[in-house]
Amino acid sequence: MDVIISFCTALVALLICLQVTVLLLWIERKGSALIQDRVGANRANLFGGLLPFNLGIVNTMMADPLKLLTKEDIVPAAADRLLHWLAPWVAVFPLFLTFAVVPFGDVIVVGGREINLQAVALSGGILFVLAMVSLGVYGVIVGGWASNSRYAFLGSVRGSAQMISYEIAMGLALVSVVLTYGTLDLQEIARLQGRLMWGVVPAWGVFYQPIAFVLLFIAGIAESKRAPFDLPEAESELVAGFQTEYSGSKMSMFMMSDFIEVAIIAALTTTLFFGGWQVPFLYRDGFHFPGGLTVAIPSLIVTLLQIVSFLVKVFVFCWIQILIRWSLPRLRYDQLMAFGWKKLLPVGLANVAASAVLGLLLEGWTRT
Amino acid sequence: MNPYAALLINAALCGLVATILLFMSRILGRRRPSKVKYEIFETGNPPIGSLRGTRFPVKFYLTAILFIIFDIEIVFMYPWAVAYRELGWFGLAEMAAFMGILAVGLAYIWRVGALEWD
Amino acid sequence: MQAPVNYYLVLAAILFAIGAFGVLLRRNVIVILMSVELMLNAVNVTFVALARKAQSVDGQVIVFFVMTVAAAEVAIGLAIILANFAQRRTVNADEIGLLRW
Amino acid sequence: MDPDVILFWVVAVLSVASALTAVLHRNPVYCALALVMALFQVAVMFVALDAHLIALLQVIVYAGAIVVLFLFVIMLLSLEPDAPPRGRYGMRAASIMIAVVLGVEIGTAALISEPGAPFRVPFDFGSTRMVAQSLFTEHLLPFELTSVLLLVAMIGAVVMARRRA
Repeated sequence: MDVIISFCTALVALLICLQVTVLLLWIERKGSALIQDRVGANRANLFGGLLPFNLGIVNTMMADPLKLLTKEDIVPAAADRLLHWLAPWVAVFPLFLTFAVVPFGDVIVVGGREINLQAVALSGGILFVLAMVSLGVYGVIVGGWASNSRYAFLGSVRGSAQMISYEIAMGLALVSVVLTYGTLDLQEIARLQGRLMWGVVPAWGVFYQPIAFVLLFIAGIAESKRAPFDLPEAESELVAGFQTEYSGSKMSMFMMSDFIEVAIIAALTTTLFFGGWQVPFLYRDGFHFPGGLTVAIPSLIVTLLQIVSFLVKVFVFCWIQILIRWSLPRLRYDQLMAFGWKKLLPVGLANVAASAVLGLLLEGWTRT
Repeated sequence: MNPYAALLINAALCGLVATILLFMSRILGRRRPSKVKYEIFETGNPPIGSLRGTRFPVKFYLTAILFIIFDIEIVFMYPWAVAYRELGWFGLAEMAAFMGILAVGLAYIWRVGALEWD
Repeated sequence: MQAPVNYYLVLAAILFAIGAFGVLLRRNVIVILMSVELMLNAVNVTFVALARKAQSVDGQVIVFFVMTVAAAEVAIGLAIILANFAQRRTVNADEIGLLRW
Repeated sequence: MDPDVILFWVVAVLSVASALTAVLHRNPVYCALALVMALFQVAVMFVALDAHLIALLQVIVYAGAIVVLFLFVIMLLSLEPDAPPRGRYGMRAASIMIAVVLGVEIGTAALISEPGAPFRVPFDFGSTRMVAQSLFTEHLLPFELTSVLLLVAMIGAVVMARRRA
């Protein structure tokens, strides 16, 4: 029974991940069209356009992956075949797995059995996320090296240097988050954010760690290798960077890994800084507003509300990332590195030091 | 349930999906081999020489090495961050000394220009 | 966890031996460094296994220091290899020989 | 059979296989990737031995940083696969001998040491808090010395790398 439940939560986590990715594909297409004041993808239709109406979102979501998956798979003759096959798998697998530790709801009780709406209740959740994100480098390095092509190679060297540089800023941001909550468990962190500050403001992480939020978000965008940090695949310079020699489903897997990273960053910011699945003032038995107003809600609806709130927050942050991607120009490589090492790193260190000192001071005050 | 068993189930599931995706084009896509298609893409020119043997600026390597050092520093910070309330000012002083020494290193590499990209 | 700690100690010994074998056999300095990493990891396993056996967390703390040493060693080792390669265009341990250039 | 024992054998086979690949493969890139595999198995061993924090840090430090550096250097130097070893049969035989003797020696030492009865460890054994308490109180001095080591490594690497830059 335990195994079945665990399998189901794992499936849900994976499905959230896949669905968000596919939805992002659509949002990216239509969103970019919105930003650039054009119509965007509107041709995909069933039965050769015989239908009088456009099926819209479903169409794009179906047509794009289908098109990619049915393309010819090409492995260049000069490539290292085994590693060429391995790279997309390595790029996608750890990112899929990251979603397993993100809580998408509270612990619910069904038929006397506690079900944690988090596929893997790992006590070191934050470290797990960091570990999996750091494994993302391998897809880039191995893919570029195995292709044996100059563009791919340049892209992969650039990409991996960029990813590891911004990982430090990410790690520092996470350290300051851990300082605030005193735990590495993501579910625990989400739960702690259900409290209220001064009885009015929800105790979301962003109010405690605004700088860490900005750091994590920027580092995350850099980690996902999208504009303005899309140097590894800069179209105008490197064709497609490390994925130049890939086609069909392998190429789509690299694309997917970018989108999953966008979703991971959104999920991570949501969980760490914006209350995760928490809805302000919503408790297990319903809303308790600060004025004393109480609205009772059945627990099943509460759970649903929490899951929806998590997904909505995730989509908001995905959308912000897409807005950034379509608004800002690409950085130069020296600017990119200087930004990571000379701005984010010192700021991150200072933030850790400041939050540690402040935390201890505040605790001293509250104790006396 | 043991979280690591759950992790194993998850890994199996994710691995399976990733593998299916990987072979999708082999199964669904058609194959029309031609010599040019299997060449390395160099904007239409036939590739000259081999990639193996060309080398890259040492800068990239320096980045990786600095990354390792700071990564280790961050690794030490996590246990401290979890327990820093119990460790109190003493723990903070320890960590401050640790960070201070590494900040000296950062200042040095900054001064020397190891962070400059031209 | 019911598998006896001794099993893990033996496995660590085997890994250590494989690492030592690599150090002795290979001529490529980078691979030699990798083998050293493998040996360090085998030692880490031993530390952790004994920490569990002795029910003391000290063995786990030492792993931190081993990791740090490993990182520092790799950083410096590869820096030397790179500097040497720039001079002599080789990573073969036999041809490097002298540490002076 | 006990799941823990099954886990042990799976990890044992995988780790030895990947360690051998890492040591023996002629292409350094494959060596590095096999090394990552072996280090993952070590992380699994840490989990099995109740070192949960260390296991995650193992992945972050080794797989996420150290082997990446190895791959970087291999790529930056664009190394060809090593030539097949020629001659030096004496050397090769000797290294096999030494390795086997070493393994047997340490292995027997481990085996004949006090048989490891399955211990009940405290519930939070290996938890982050516990490790942190030990690391930042008992092992204060080595911890501070670590920073000096890292500083030296940083400066040393920069000096070495800039020598020819």
